[in-house]
Amino acid sequence: MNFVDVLRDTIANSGFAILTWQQGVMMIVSFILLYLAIVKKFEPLLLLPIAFGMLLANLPGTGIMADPAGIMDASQAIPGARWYDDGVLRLIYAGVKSSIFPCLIFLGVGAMTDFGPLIARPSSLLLGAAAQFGIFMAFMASLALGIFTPEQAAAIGIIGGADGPTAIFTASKLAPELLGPIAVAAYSYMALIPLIQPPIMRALTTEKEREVKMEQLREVSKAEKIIFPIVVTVLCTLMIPDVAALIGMLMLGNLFKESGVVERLSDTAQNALINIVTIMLGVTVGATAEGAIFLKVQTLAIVGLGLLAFAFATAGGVLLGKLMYYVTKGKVNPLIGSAGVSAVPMAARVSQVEGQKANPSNFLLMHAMGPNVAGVIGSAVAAGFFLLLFGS
Amino acid sequence: MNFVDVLRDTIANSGFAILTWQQGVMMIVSFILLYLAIVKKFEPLLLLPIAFGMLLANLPGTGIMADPAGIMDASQAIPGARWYDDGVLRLIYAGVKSSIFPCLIFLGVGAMTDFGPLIARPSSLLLGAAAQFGIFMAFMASLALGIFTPEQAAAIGIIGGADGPTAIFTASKLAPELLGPIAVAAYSYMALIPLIQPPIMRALTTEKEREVKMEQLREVSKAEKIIFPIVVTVLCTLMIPDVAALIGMLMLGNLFKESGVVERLSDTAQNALINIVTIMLGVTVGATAEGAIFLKVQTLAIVGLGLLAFAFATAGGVLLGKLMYYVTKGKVNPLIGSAGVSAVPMAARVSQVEGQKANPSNFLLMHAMGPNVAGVIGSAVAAGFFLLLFGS
Amino acid sequence: MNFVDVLRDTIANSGFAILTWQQGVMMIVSFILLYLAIVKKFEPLLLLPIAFGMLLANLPGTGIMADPAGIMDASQAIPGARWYDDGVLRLIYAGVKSSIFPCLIFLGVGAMTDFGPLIARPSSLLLGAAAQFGIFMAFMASLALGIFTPEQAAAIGIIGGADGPTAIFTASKLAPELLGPIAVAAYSYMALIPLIQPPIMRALTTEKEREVKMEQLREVSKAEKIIFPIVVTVLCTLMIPDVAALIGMLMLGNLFKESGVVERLSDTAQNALINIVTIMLGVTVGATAEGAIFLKVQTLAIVGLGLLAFAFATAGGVLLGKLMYYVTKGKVNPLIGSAGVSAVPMAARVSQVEGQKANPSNFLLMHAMGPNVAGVIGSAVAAGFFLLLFGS
Amino acid sequence: MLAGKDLSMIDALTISLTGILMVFTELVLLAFAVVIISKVVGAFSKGKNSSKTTDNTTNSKSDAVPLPETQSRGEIDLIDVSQEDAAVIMAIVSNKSGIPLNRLVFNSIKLLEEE
Amino acid sequence: MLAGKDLSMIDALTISLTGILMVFTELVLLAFAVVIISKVVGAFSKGKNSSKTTDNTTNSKSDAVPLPETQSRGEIDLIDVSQEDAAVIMAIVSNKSGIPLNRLVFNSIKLLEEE
Amino acid sequence: MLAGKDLSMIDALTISLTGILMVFTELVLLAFAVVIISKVVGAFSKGKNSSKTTDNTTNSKSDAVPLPETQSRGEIDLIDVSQEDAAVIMAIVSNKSGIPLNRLVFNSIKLLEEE
Ligand code: NA
Ligand code: NA
Ligand code: NA
Repeated sequence: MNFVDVLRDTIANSGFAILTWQQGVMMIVSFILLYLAIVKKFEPLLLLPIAFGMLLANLPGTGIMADPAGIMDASQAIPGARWYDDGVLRLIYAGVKSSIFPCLIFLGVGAMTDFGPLIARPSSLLLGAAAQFGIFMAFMASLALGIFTPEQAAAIGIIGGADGPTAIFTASKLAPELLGPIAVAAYSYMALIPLIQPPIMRALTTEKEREVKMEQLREVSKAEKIIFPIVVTVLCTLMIPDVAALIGMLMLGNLFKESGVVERLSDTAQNALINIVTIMLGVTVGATAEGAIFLKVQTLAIVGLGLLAFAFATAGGVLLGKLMYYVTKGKVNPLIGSAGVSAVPMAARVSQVEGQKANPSNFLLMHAMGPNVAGVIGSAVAAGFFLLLFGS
Repeated sequence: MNFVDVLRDTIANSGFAILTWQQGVMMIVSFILLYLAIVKKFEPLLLLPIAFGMLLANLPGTGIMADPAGIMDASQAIPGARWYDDGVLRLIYAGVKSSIFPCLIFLGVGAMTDFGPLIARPSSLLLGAAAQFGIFMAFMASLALGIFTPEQAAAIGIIGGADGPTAIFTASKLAPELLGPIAVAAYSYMALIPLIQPPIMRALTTEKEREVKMEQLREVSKAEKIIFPIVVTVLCTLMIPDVAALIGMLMLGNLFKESGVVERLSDTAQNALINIVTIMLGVTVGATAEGAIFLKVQTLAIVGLGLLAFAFATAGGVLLGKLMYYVTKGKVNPLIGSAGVSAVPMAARVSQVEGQKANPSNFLLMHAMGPNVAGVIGSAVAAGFFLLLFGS
Repeated sequence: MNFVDVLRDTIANSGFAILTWQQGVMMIVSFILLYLAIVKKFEPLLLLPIAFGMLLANLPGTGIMADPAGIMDASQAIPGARWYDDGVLRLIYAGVKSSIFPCLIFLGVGAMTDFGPLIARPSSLLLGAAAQFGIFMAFMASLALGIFTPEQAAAIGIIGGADGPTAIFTASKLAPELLGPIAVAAYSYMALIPLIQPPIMRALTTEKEREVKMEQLREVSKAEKIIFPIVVTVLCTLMIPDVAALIGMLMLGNLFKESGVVERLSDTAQNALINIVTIMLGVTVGATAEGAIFLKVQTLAIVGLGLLAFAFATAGGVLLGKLMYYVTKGKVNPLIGSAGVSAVPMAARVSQVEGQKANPSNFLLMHAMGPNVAGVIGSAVAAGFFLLLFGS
Repeated sequence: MLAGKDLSMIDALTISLTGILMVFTELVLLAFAVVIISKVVGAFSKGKNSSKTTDNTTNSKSDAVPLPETQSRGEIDLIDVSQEDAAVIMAIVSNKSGIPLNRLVFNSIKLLEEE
Repeated sequence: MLAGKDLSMIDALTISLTGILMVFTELVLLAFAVVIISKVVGAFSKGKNSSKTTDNTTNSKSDAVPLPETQSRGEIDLIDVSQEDAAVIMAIVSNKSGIPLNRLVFNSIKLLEEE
Repeated sequence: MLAGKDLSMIDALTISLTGILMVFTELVLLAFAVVIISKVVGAFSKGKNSSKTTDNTTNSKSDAVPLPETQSRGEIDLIDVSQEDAAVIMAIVSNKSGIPLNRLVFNSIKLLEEE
């Protein structure tokens, strides 16, 4: 062994020597996502960790997502490898694989969500249901393309639910091989809600409809707010058992908040816990997007299908809103329907902005929050339905 | 496949179709516990998560506590199942099964506990010992009933220790099948301390004894407070090695607090960390209470035995307090003895309230805190003794 | 069975009966470390948990670090043992074994680190490189002693990197059997920096050199600070792929901080998350130092080699600083070179203090912060180089 | 149920129709449940004087539209403090004190400069 | 030691007696240890002027009974603030500043209302 | 690469030389990268008026040496408050409000004593 040998071996094992073009492209994709997250502030809380995880996973030779022990994927197993030989990010990814991370994020989301506007106007739930239309449109379109299995099509459809944890929960169970593109598409389009929705909303409504000022919501009592999460858990789970983990954690978080007796748990659920999980989920979900897997025509298709899902979801919500406008003889502003896609709270803000454009004294935010949070429940139900049909 | 088929299959797989009566009863039990936690504020920090976990586990068909991979219970294993096929709550339950969660809760409890009053009056430790009498009474009564194994009887006895983590730690090692009822009984009776103790305290003491004003506690130096947790760890563990994890973590937390040099660790141990663990432990412990397991005559027996344990623990403490009253010629108020059951800090508050009823100028709180925290050590020692005898 | 039998068996199983002299010595060592941590305030955040873990692991008969399931060490496996039969600390130790804990600590460190001074004066990086000289000196000295394998020598060398997580990361991969002494040595010497460095710094510099006032650092723009961690991740990982996890997490944390768009993640990374991990890492790393393993001549050698590593690292930095003093014709104060060992921020403070001794109007702190943080990168690169050579 | 099977486009349509039906059924069910809850709670609380069980009763009279909990009331003078910094400070005070923002009044927030 | 064995009631009694004996032995041992610690620490600190090593020395003279660290001193005017809110605010200030509550004085806590 | 192999002292020296060379190469590379980043960012920001992209521009004129973000400005009267407590309070205010310490002025921090 001499100096030159060691040096040569070191260089031969360096990343420069083994970088593939796919990895190079994915690094560029990760830079673009970092740009969108940091400079354009597109859902940075998730897009930044996802993009960085993507960068790490596509730097060659790191083994940071390797699975020689076959913990997640038995086909990668190398004889003699122990669990601790797996890459750090692969091990942390266990929290995604087991659905623990999406559930804990929903726990925090529940502790941050106010279902008051929904309880004050229960018809909000209908708008939250109509906006799930996009999920099934995208499901059918995915199947029609002929390049996805039914399981994959279902996972792609859930992008239209506009809820990150629900999309990741479903994809990790039905199509783990597509988790990267699905998660990236879901969060990207959620960030793009203010660009995607307004044209559709305006195309489907008249000026007069958009000008409607809605009547003040009634006050909701504390007792109603406490009973609500319990009833939702029972009813949703009885009907679609596969949704228990997601809806259950969402509602437990909400019960923490509304009960008022466990403030320290509520506080931790919506701060330390959700932040820790967000970091770990984001980085490892991003790290699933390895070049060789990501750079396929399928990914491009998912990007297109995701947009289609969001568009039809918006349309579904607005159209039912329009129907309610007629049924109530003009008391409902159809613009609140688009908030039913969830993407809390961006979609509700879009309703507010569009309403104010039509009528500067219009204040739709609170009215749109009802369909907005109903959409979270709606897409969880749709996800549970797919899991019931296609789950193993 | 047609519309009717899919619909029929979906309904056939829904929870409505497969709900058992046991599950229905358990859901009602969970509602009652939620009511007690939220409206009556009975130990809500643990009772609310426990009750919600119980609800989730008894909604049919969710698989949220399923263990097809046999991670916790080899007899449930299904060939070909991977670890990530287990239910979300079952996986999180690993933290209970491994005793990591109870230990981390004790870390936080230690960081919140002030052993100053105990150090100022070391005889408090005797009262903390006497109040463990209930543990052994309940152990013998459990065996006498003839429906429990010695291991189960020991786990039931520890309910009388009035410390949730100690009870869960012991039950998960000696009688995991009874963990649900034991945890629920332990936390419920801790919440009921203000109802259980006063009649016993009054029955066993005279008005004159209850009127005793105790002399001011001396100041305790920082050095004593720092050395104390180290000495307790060494002495307890040398004598009963099985108690190392519990006592060790409790004392490490206390050392964080008293050393004054690791404030950020102390702060995290008693906030973010204990809250995160409390949520996970509470929900999954509650989820072990599945109807088919819970609704047995054994559970009813545990409820009765737990009450017996608390009653005899209280009596044991008060009676030794009475003895100390005579030995010290009236310097010790026997009411502080009942605080030796632990249930920190409720039992000490009960002593305070009862003392003030007898003599409005009486201020027993600080004096009762000594036996109160001594009781935590006392029941951990008793638990260690049982683990030594019956542990595998 | 009678009373005497039970009592005799209990005593026979107590720790008093089975305490070995090695355990006794280690308990005394742990008391000394606790004294240094609490009274002398030597890196208490890690030394206190490490010392307490050492105490717990050396109390006899506790099984708190036992591994009957063979999770970490197949040679300890006992037939029929399940994963949950392992000791609590052994299970938590999985976070060290898998490198997850050191990586998460680096995430928090990154979120607390300001690379501004380094960006303002890129030549700082040279000083951060020169101070890694100690690593290689200690590596060679370790081999020369003839009692260490090359893997062990490399792990010992990294003590000279003066970064706890890097040392633990490397040792857990190359020489897990030496993790205890290496971690203790690394943290102890980091705490002793104010005693180790000044004599070497003064011996290698002249009064005139130490009096040099350096010119004000330019302001660094936000864009530079955001791009920096991304570029470091890419360049370091491409060159030395094995360093991806460490450098990647460090830089992700820094990106959280500098991007300004994910403040809640940055806050959690540098508070709740790093504190939780510090507790668990500290206690379990300390617990690896069991008497029978720790009390060998090797440990004594490691203590000596660690000191040698720190001394040569300091000298390397100062000597390159001296060279820069000549090259720049007196614009660089060589005292900032010693800060290149990292041990952030103590080493930079030592530069400040020594500079002010020579010239009371001297303010070197900011100038020393550049080499100081560069040293973190430098030792991670050196660790990656060793992992590339000796990693399995 | 259908794991691993192939689906025709008719099947896909069937599934989609069933799916959207399920979603609507579930959410309509929830809507009815909410109505029932509200009725029951209302009946109960009327029994024991309704003002006890409602949130924010203090401001229900004075304001036409109750402010959302996340909005503070009144005007505020910002002296050398950006809107964002002020919002942060207000949110902290609200969050830490547990008093909803709509019940707090900030008169002024001032960044101290060198005298 | 006895895992899986059957026990008679005599055995149970034997075990219980041993158990309570162990608990008492252990806690009496600790009591002695505490006494020894206190003596040793007292002897040491007397050597270097005892006032250095004790907590809260400032208020040891003035108060008959030293306040527990979790109790604040003095009276406080609560203006439109509930006892609970006030307690929260005081606890925050104490917790965040690291000054025990018994060394802090709050003169008044006032909820600002609209002018 | 060399896992499990024996090494001579010559090997050790070779490895050490390669190692220190690698460390220097890597860090020199980074130094160049930093220079390039700075140039590029500088060129960009000159285009759109450099004042936008720099931190702390407000105090860049008035101060000879810009204060580090972790240092506050001005004098402060500490009344019955230790230096440490004051530092904690200042750090909290800075941390919580997101305003760097060097932009905040504390006039006085006073520990309230009993009236
Ligand atoms: Na949705
Ligand atoms: Na107890
Ligand atoms: Na270093």
